[in-house]
Amino acid sequence: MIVETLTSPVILFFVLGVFAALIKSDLAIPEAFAKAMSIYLMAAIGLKGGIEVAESGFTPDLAAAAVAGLGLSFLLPLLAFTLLTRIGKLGQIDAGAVAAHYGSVSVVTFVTAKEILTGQGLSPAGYMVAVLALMETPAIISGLLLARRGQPQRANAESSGLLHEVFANGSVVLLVGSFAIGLIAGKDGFEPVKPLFDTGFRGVLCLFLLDMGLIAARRLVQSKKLNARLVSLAIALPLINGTIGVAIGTFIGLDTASAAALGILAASASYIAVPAAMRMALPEADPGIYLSMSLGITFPFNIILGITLFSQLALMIG
Amino acid sequence: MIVETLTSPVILFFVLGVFAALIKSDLAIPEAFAKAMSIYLMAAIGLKGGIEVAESGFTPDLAAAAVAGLGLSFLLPLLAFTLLTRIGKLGQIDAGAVAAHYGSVSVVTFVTAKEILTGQGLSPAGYMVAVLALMETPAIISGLLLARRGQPQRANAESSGLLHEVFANGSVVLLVGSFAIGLIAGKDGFEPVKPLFDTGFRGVLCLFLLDMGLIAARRLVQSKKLNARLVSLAIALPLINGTIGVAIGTFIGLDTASAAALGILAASASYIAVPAAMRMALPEADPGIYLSMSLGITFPFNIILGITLFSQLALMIG
Amino acid sequence: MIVETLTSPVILFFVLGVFAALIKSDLAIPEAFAKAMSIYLMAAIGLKGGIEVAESGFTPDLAAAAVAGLGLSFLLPLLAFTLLTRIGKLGQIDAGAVAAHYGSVSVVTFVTAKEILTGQGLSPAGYMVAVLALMETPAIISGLLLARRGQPQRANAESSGLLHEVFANGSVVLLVGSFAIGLIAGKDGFEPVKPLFDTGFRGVLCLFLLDMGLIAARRLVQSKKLNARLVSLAIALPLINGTIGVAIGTFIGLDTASAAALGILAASASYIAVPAAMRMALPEADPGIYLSMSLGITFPFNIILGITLFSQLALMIG
Amino acid sequence: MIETVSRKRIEILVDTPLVPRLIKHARDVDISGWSLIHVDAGGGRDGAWQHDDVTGAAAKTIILMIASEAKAAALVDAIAPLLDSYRLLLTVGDVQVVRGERF
Amino acid sequence: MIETVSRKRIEILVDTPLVPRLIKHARDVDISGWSLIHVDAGGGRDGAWQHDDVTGAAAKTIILMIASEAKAAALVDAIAPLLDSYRLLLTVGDVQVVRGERF
Amino acid sequence: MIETVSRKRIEILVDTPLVPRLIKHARDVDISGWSLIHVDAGGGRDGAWQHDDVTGAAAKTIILMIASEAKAAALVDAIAPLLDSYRLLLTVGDVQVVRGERF
Ligand SMILES: Nc1ncnc2c1ncn2[C@@H]1O[C@H](COP(=O)(O)O)[C@@H](O)[C@H]1O
Ligand SMILES: Nc1ncnc2c1ncn2[C@@H]1O[C@H](COP(=O)(O)O)[C@@H](O)[C@H]1O
Ligand SMILES: Nc1ncnc2c1ncn2[C@@H]1O[C@H](COP(=O)(O)O)[C@@H](O)[C@H]1O
Ligand code: NA
Ligand code: NA
Ligand code: NA
Repeated sequence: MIVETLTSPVILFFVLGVFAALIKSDLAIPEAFAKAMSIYLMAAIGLKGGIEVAESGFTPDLAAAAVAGLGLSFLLPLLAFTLLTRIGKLGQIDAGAVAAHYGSVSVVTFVTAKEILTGQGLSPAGYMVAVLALMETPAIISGLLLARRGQPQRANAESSGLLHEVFANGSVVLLVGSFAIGLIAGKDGFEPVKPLFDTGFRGVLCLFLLDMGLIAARRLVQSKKLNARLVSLAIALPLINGTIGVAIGTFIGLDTASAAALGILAASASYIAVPAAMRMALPEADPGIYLSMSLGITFPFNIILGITLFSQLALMIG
Repeated sequence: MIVETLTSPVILFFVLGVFAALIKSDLAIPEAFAKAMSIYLMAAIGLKGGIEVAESGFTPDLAAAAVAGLGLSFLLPLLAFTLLTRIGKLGQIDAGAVAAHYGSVSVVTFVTAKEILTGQGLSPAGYMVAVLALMETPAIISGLLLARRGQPQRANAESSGLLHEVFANGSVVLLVGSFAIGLIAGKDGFEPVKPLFDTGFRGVLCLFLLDMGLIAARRLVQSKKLNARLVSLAIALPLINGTIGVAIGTFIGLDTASAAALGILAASASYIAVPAAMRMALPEADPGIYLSMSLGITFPFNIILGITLFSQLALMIG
Repeated sequence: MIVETLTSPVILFFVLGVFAALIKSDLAIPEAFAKAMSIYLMAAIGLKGGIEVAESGFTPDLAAAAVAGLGLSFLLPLLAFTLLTRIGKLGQIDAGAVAAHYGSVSVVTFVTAKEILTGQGLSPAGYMVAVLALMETPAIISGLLLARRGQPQRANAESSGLLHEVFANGSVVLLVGSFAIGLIAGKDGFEPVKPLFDTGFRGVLCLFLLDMGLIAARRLVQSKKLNARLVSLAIALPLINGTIGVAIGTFIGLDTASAAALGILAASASYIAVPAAMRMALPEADPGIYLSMSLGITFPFNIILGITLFSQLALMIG
Repeated sequence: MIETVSRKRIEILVDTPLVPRLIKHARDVDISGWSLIHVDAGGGRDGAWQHDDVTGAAAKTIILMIASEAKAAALVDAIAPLLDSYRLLLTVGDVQVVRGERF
Repeated sequence: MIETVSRKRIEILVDTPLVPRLIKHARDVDISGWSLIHVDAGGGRDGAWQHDDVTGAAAKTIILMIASEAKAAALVDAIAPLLDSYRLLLTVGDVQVVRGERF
Repeated sequence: MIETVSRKRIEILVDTPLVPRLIKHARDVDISGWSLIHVDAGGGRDGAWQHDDVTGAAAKTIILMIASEAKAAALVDAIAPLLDSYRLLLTVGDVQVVRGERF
């Protein structure tokens, strides 16, 4: 199965991006295009999730998965924080910031996992897109509470700004909004826009992963903030979080594919929404640490190994 | 019918954009991508119009619609100017600038209308794309004459620069050029490029309207130049112009769908070609007024209500 | 056949771009989008080439074409350099820089030729994509040797930087990488990403050639460095190189379509990889000369006439 | 020559997500306007970086402000404590402007 | 140290559609060159704005010109009447340049 | 008002492919950092140009560096010989910075 995964064009383009960055090629995807692709991918998976839920209806599974996702996003940072301070030797502020990243999720990791799982006949339920959106931001709150614990209360203005960031975050709005559009429009309403959002999807994912490979590997190469402890944690955290996610997903009765998807969500670390929020709310935290860990190590690890591992785990314990 | 319209993904994405801007989400579509989508949409409708005319041939209808469109673009600013000075209390220069916007047209409003009408079995004739191109720039001349009436003649250099702007305007060249390519290539020549320009069309329109919703609502929120009079006129002008357009279209014998389309063209206000021309030719006019009216109010009004209204009107009097 | 070529939408969009630039229209394609299209086109032809070779296997033809391509890229600059100094009256440095451009290739010319040839039932072999990649950079080395001949040896650092530029050049990495992905994934692996990379291909090529028409004609109009001698050479060089290319391709036993493609590669001049390399390695050379010749004259010449000429020649002597 | 007056040209290089914070400080000291210029790439104590839109957190922006000497001084005092934790680069230069009463 | 001379660094912030007009003025006073820098967003008396490429009318650009004191003064005189109607922001600063005879 | 010190603000306008070369020179004279600003278009002795991403060779970039007077002078000396062949535009101005020991 790992061989199958590694020879799919989607993953091969990621590997090409990593390779190009490592040989210091000047290959570059224009930023605006990369951003556009990420918007396209989010709109597309939001729509598809909404349509699937419009077909299947709201089920108890959905509610269970939503609660599990919210809980994971709130609580996983606690574990991460402990490991990051004890083993990683990070200070309170940096550890809180990094922990927030690991509680949140990576949309691209989820999308790639959905593609690979579906290619193996393991299609996660449509509502997992909603779970993805739910898991994006709660970890920001946990991470900040951890980073600021024991410190004098901040001004209200700032924390209201943060709440706004949590709920009005661009990718949350786009995911939830497209999900709602899919729900309202349903399968028939989707038909006319299907050629763009469905047919082109995998090809766009290839080009986007090419760019993510470039960005992740460049970040790793340019990073001056990583040491052996942090590198180990950036691999250990997805392994631990992913195992917890698969276990909980299986325990609450999700189908195998959705349990695998919950595991992959738990294992993934944010590198878009959370870094921006941390830069604003915790400017003292060092972006060199959290971006290098989540984007430079955990993201490639999940794409190349994690997705396969957690789907195998879900098949075993499912 | 209004319910049908409001639940189509195309409109729902527009509403999502408006919503995101109103809750001050940081959702943003990269500019370059938005511009690219507008170029794609113009090339696609130009091509399709040209192919349809290549099929149907040049008919008397086409000539009648072209003359009507030109006339409307030249003359509608007169009415608008009167209302803007009398009721809107604008000065001569600002009123002339705004009037030019309402005589010209919005390509996106037309494209959206074409999609919605076609979805209801009311497909406007292919030549309406040519009418769209014809209506884009004459209003610039009328608006300037109104704004400068009674003032000493300007230097020749400037007015020749303006004529150039009117004829060599990027969107006019692209629309007319793609129309001509469609005419030359015909249905068979179009076949190989059809997947991109036809199949993807509606999906791209969704993403583009998402962006237009963001831009229009942000413009409205940030505007400091609107008052109750101007807001009312930004709704009254499309109602009046659209009714005139539908009436003339029906009177000159266009089919119902094309008469509706002419009404929608008349009702729509430019927010791309004309603002740029006004900024150059009438730098004293306040862009805060004309952009807020045309983009912040008239555009969303037409997308959400106007298109449905004028197509109903065409059905009634047709 | 020239009429067929000139009425295909792909070429008509190029002509539209040239026209818009000549009438000084403000039509503009956002740079990031143009760059994105060029990345898409390279990934798509790389993939397709790789898949075709995966089907057909490595043949002696492939090896012969590769050797011929490499040889042409290394040696054509010698001829060009002689003509550029003798007839073009350029100094050693400028002549070396221009010669490098004519030894290298233009990806867009190749892609357009492939489309046009395929449309006429003359489909070049898949491995020609690999030949394209091989021909991109050797000419840089020849050009530099010619420009620096007789001058004191440069620092090693610089020439190692250049070797890196030659092998890690973005478009080479992307072409070769996508080719390899196509080889590994094969026809079945390609299936899921086919809608994007295959179906959309021609439409994207239209929009890209629209932009290339704008860029090439603007470059020509703004150029202050061209004289009659240089203009003549910018037409003579593709004629000579293309004839040599077709002859060699036929001689080494390539099929007609592939021999035509080799001719078109030889005739085409680089305007992406080589100018950047020359700006770095030969900053004293005047970019006004090499860009105006390769992009302003040779590129449009090949698109509009050269492709047809060399395919006719291949048919005649094939 | 038309009359000009001296004003300060303030340039602040800052991580894009922090821009709104700094603009709030500028408003607090009554600076009348600002303009944002995108920075493509750079390098400093932490090595080189390039802007990528995907993870916007690494993006940097220059905030350009023209202000009177008094307002410029007030702004510098207000943001000096942030220089380290926000990793700002702040420069103040002299320029001549026409119709300086605006600033 | 190599010899440098004093020149003026002129910065004009202007709505993008008006750029060609101002460049014409610069040419009229014989300024040898200019460079355009894109402005992403800003705020002033009329509130905040962001650049969007779709309605380019709201876009703003900085025109940067290096010129001798005399040419700079001539340019300022030429465009001073436009400052209000065009809503320009114009600053002139001092810089040192090498091979100043170009400007 | 908080204490500020004088530093040099160096601006180099250069063809984008040559940026790495100039940054190497800056590092050689121990300048601590730099920032790159994209130039959209311009005009000079050779006529006008616009940036296009397709043939990146015509792209231009501004390298912005803050440095001490001594380092600025060393940099100017180092790159003066390149001014012509590289077609650089180099200006040096004065600015005040807080915590100037960084530069
Ligand atoms: N003091 C200032 N410093 C820098 N930019 C300014 C300043 N005032 C205005 N601007 C810019 O000029 C634009 C128009 O300003 P205004 O004419 O005040 O509406 C603003 O949106 C800013 O981009
Ligand atoms: N006086 C100037 N002020 C600002 N930019 C200039 C000036 N002269 C030249 N430039 C820029 O430098 C580029 C090359 O100039 P040149 O070497 O004169 O062809 C121009 O295209 C402009 O972008
Ligand atoms: N001396 C400098 N001149 C110009 N930009 C600088 C300078 N030092 C730092 N920067 C910019 O500020 C960013 C952060 O610098 P640092 O805080 O040293 O890591 C760098 O990546 C550069 O973009
Ligand atoms: Na996670
Ligand atoms: Na109208
Ligand atoms: Na060649």
